[in-house]
Amino acid sequence: MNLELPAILAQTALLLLLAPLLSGLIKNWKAKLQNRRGSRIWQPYFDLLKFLRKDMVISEHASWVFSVTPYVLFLTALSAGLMVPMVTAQAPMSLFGGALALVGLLALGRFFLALAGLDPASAFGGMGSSREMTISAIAEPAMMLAIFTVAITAGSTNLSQIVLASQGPGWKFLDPSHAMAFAAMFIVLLAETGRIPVDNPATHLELTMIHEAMLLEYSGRYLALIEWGVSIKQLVLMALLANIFFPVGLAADTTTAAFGLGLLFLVMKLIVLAGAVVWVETTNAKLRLFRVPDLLSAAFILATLALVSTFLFR
Amino acid sequence: MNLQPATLLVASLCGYGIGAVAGLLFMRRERLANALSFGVASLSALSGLLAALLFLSSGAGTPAPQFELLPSLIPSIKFTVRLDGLGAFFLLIVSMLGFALSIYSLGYAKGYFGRKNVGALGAFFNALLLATTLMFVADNIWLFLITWELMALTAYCLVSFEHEQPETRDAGVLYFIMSHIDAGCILLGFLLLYQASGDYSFASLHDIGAQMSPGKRDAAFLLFLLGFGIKAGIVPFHIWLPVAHPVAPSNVSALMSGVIIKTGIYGLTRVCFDFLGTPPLWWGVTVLTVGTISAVLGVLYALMEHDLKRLLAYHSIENIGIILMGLGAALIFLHTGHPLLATLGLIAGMYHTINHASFKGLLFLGAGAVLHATHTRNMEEMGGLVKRMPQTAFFFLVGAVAISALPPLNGFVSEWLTYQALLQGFGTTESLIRLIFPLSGAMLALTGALAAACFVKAFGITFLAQPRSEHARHAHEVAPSMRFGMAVLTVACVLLGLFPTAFIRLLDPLTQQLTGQQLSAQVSLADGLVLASLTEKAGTVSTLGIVLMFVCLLPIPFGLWLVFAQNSKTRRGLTWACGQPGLTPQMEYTATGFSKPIRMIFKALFRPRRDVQREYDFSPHFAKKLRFESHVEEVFVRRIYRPLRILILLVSRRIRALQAGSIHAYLLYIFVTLLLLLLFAL
Amino acid sequence: MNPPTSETGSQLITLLASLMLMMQLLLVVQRMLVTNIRIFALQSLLLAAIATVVGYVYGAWHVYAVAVLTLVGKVIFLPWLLERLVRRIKIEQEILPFVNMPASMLICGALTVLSYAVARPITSLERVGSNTLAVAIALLLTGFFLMINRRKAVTQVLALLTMENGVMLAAIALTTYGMPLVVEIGIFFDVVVAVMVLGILVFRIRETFASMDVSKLNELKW
Amino acid sequence: MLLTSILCVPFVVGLLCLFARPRGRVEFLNIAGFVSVLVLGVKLFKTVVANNGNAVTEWGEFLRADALSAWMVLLISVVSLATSLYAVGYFRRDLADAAVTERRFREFYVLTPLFATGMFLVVLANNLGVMWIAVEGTALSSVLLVALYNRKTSLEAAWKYVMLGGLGLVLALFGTIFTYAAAIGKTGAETMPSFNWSRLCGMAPQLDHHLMTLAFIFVMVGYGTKAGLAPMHTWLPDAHSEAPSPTSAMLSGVSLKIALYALLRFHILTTACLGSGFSRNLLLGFGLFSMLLAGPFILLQKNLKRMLAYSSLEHVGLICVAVGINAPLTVFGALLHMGYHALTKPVLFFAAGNVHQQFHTLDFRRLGGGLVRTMPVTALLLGLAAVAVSGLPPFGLFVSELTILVGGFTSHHVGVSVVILAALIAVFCGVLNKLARLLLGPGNGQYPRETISVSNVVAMSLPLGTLLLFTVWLPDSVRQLMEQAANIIRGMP
Repeated sequence: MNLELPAILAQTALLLLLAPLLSGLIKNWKAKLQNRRGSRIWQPYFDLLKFLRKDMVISEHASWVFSVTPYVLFLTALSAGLMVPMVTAQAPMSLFGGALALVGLLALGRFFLALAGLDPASAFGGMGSSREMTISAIAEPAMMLAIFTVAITAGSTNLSQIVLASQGPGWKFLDPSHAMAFAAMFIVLLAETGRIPVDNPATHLELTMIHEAMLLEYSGRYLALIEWGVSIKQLVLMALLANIFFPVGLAADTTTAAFGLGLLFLVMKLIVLAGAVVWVETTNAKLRLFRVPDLLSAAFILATLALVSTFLFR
Repeated sequence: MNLQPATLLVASLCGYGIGAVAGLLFMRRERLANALSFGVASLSALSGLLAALLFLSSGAGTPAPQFELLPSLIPSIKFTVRLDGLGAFFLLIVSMLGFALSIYSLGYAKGYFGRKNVGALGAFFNALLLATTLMFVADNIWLFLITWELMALTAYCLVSFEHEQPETRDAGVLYFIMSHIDAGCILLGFLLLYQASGDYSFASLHDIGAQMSPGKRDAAFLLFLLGFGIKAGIVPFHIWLPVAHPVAPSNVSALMSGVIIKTGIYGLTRVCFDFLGTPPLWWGVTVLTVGTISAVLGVLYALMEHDLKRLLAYHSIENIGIILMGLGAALIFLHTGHPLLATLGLIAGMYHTINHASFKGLLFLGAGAVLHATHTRNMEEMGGLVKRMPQTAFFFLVGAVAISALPPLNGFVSEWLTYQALLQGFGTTESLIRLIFPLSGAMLALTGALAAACFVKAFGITFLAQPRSEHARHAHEVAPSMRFGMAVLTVACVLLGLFPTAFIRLLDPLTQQLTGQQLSAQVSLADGLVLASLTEKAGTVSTLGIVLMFVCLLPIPFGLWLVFAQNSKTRRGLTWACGQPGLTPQMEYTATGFSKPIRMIFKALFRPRRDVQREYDFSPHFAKKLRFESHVEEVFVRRIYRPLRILILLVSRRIRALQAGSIHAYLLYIFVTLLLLLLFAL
Repeated sequence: MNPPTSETGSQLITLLASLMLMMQLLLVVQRMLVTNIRIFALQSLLLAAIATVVGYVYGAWHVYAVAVLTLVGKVIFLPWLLERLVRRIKIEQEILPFVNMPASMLICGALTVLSYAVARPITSLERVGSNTLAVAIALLLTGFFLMINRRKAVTQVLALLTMENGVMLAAIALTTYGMPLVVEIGIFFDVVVAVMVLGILVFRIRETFASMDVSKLNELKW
Repeated sequence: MLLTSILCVPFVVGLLCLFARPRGRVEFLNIAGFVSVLVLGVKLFKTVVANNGNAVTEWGEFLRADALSAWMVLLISVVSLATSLYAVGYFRRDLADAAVTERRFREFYVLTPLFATGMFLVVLANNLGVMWIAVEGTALSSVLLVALYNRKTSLEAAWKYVMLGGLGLVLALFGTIFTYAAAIGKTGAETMPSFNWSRLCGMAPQLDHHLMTLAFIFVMVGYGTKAGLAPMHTWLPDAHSEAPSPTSAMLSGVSLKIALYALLRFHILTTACLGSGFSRNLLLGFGLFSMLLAGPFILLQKNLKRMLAYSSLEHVGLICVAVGINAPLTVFGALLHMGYHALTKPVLFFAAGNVHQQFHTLDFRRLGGGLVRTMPVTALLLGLAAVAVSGLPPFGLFVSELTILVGGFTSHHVGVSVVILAALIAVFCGVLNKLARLLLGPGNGQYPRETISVSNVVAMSLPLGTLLLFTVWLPDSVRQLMEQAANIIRGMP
């Protein structure tokens, strides 16, 4: 039983604090690349604080589902984050669930968010829910296959076990199957975090918005909670991608030095990934909704190839 | 008092019998008939539930109670009943659901007062439960087949209960025809087994496959797969299911989807794991493939529905597919000689079976409550019910979360086990066939995600937003007994979700009987808090742990409120409607609209037919009226069943022309027959 | 115990039997109803003659009874009955049969050949005449054909009766002594009653349908 | 005197009915007569069983009853009794509706006992010639019953019935004579050979093989016509649908089986003589063909009683196939099936009679649906009987059909069994499709609610009750009787 309270607290704090920073970083870099000055990378913290202090307006048609959703979204993202190895190889809550539970928890959050989109009887919300559920549905098999590829190599679905296995003998750094799986996962990451070319996080145009459409009726502290939850989810997914495909620098023991090193590595990996995301977002245009499946099926094919090559090269 | 499982079982069976008779006797006094038949049914179900729990919890070593229900009156027909692990597990399912449904029905049947024969409803309901229960504990081919047919017969009567609607009559006919075909296949399968054993008792059939020639064994397997598969609603033999389940009274729909289609799973498990011996590889591969296809197609077609009960019926196909994936994997592992993994697959399948019974039962009851309140099954006419029937909405939501395989409820646990079985299967064989495991796993993921999408639609369109019709606007919460029935199943969903290790201990007698393994010790970590897949290393999950995490993390948002949001106020306001006054229900997203992206993505499969009619007033740019229709017809109906039906009718018509009324032709037939025979004898 | 005249008797019987077959062929080509009935009477008379010959040659007394019954029933009573019927319903001629005359003759020829082929292995069992059995089978088959080919109810009845003649011929040819008397009488009465019943039906059909064409009876189908 | 009295009672009843005056007395005479015949039949069955399967003979072996005959006697008497019970209510209503005249009414009550007498004689006569005469007698007595209503269609049906039946009987007579001839000279002395079945059976191996082969072909086609085996069955749906319902019940319930019985006697003889499966295979082939042919006709059927007639075709076919397979279980199952079917089919025809009297049509389309609403009692009984006739539990036909299938499988007639099952399923689908739409539905409000007489309900529920009783409880003695009968059919006395 590795339920060590300090580790849990530390990772919770890390998730809570790092997530807005990551969002800010991406926004800032994106602006820079687009020749804008952009907001400060700390801006998301201020946004959250402001949202928290604001009064709330809740639609008269909304029900308790609308009010429950922010909590669900926030808690699922946070719990999922506790299952992912971030600084240490042994994630604090990895016993409570691995990759499958993580996917399940994120799906639970999405489920409620989609319901909340429908709840206030607005046409936009329903549109967002419909699109969000569709895209996640077709992204899910690709994600699962990519995870399976890694899980099969490691013989476990437990994320810590996967990371630990990667530090053992017989682990090939970035073997072909992992490379393809990584590519698939990256596409899924773009879809899951609502990034261009799948979704545009900065738009409020009804024809294009997906994720934002569901949040349209939220305000005040609920919106804060949701924004925070969403950014935690983004952090979790990126950490997942970073750590299971590039399992270097994770703290294996409990010394402060190892922790520091681990944190450093994590931040570096996240910066690289964020850079990649920003690069993709800047160089691509948003796809039409019905072109998205093509992209995601490409991810699926990549993941399948990854799997087949696992079979071939072992 | 020392209660024995056998005694309780007999009490339960007698109870159903009494309930059926009571329903018939007091047909004229419907209140009495209702109270008596469903009341007795709930008590009987409770007794059956106790019997199953007592037996299952007594451990794997307990000998299965066996006794003659009735003296044998016709030679070779024995009414031997045996409560073994597998039977007891399914007895648990039928009794659990029976209990919840009977209580629910007490309120639901009131809707029929003065309109329909409630006594007959109660009688058939009891008879169906009796036949099903008896079928699960039958220990002899004859008793099995008799109860199997009786089950189909009583289920037919219940499906046709609201026979005033033509669609109900058609659905009943289709259902009964398909059940008769499946009974025929099963009968043939059993005859093949009997040929080898020469005895009707199930005990003599144990591992009989070893004594059969491979050809006969394969034939028997295919016949059973077909027969039980039709009953279970596997693709492409599922066409009756989305037709028959919705038209039945909702309590019956719940029973049909929850238990009756599971009889197919029961039969397949019984036959494949108990009778047919070590399977060849292709059996498992077939079952796994069939399961995968059923799961994906089931959920895809479910998404296209806006009839709430039809939607749920299609989900039954999906879930049967998921169950079969577990069983198919188990069969493959039996072939490759991995009994532990086989047991894991079996547990996954069985777990999903009871899970599906609980959440699908719950969802159908919820749909029944909605139907009761709004008098429509069309989701496009619902909406806003969460405010009018809050408890029903809550129960339905729990069911929706469970069926979408979301943690921490039970659907997640069984799908997790299925994933684990599939993933570990990859290492069991070196052949290319092992790719099937991760690929079906991916399809399972697709299924799960589509199911989530579908239930966002089902719950969102039905319960949330504004009412879309007068019916929905005047809906009201249903009777307490109905809510209690739903609550029972909700509790079951939650318990099965949170305490998987405890439940798997109940499966020990079953796995011991079928694969000779017991996994309860191996899958349980940290005093049962954590569920492991065989080893801790291979993967762990703890639904209870996740809930605990939620609880522990919940102070964070509340802490934030305390710190930052003390002075912020909440008020109600209008939903943003682009600045236009008056948000009308017509602006809401519809069920059809919700599923449109999926429909477009899988256009090749669905072949949606659109029919748009516009009426213009003066300008071609301003339509006065717009009528939009969209139909999706199943590919199997379009490509197989309809052509088949046309062909049969055509051939029949040709044959019929032989007998067109001319006595000369008739004489000629005899003449030709005689001549042929004479020539033959020459 | 065979009397010395058995050889002659046998020849006589063969002759009479072949005459019966000729009558049958005449029936096939003849379309006048009354003539048909008379041909049938003649055929029955030949049967009665055969029975008499057998009775005489083999000294089997009860075969005389058969002869008498045939004479009374089939030569006199039934033709009378049928003729009366035909006159009462005022129909004299058969309308076109399904198969025309030459083809009918061909078919009857083929059927006769078939009969001989069928009867070949068992000719040794014949007690009287030679190939009488083949004639009997031929009578049966051609009668059957006649029944199929004709549209009028009365002709169908006649055809049935000729088939019955064939059966009786077979009975005499195969068994020398005919069957036990009880059976003979029973069969005879059955036939008579059958024709009376048929007569009643024909009459009712004529009343209801204003026609005796049975090919118009095709309301009931499938 | 037992056999004689079984023959005499219905005969005398028939004659008395010619003269009995008030209608009530005629009805009473019929019922009383058949009740006493039933009692006698049970007595006969007990005697035969007590005799350990040995035949009871009277009049110097002229009348002979072995287990098979006793079983048939039971069937005839039960169905006749049910018919006479049902006929009371049926004809009273017909008379009230002026659908029949007083004369026709009497005709029915005279001819029915005679019809029954003929059938009793068929099964009790030892002499094959007499058996033929009796079969012809049943045909003649039933023709007038078929034509009772004197409608255009009933005349047509009667004509087809009598012509095809008569033709069949001529062929059967031919075969009978051949059988007789086959025995000549085989017993040594050149004397009159015995025409008794029991004697022929005793010397079967010495009979002339060629003649027996020919004989069986003629008998097969001849009695097969009368038994309604395809493709000689064409008269069957016509006659069954046009006859008054009580007569339809008799025709379908027992008359077909009586012809089959005659066929079986020859089958036993032929098998004993040839020692090969010749007759068996013929039975098998005709049976299978009948079963398969019934499906398409039922599927597209428009008329309730015709549908029931085709169902009879299927069941007769099944019995033939079961006998043709010739395994102990299948023959036992065939006999069981005969019994169960005889108890079921009349109920269906009675129900159809009720429907016809209510709506004056049997056309499914004109009837519409909703019988459960418009005629609840009839609908219930019709539904139950339909369940039974479809071979569903809890009724006995399920048991008998399954017994036959098990027998077929264990005697390596797997292919045949599969075809049987397929045919059964096809027919089931057709019947279900029609009856579900007839019985269920909102109903047609323009007709008055059904009035159903007590005798009617009794006549319909009594056979069903008996069926249910004998499904769950088959007394040992009955089983013994059937096993003995099965042994007779399989040529192992």
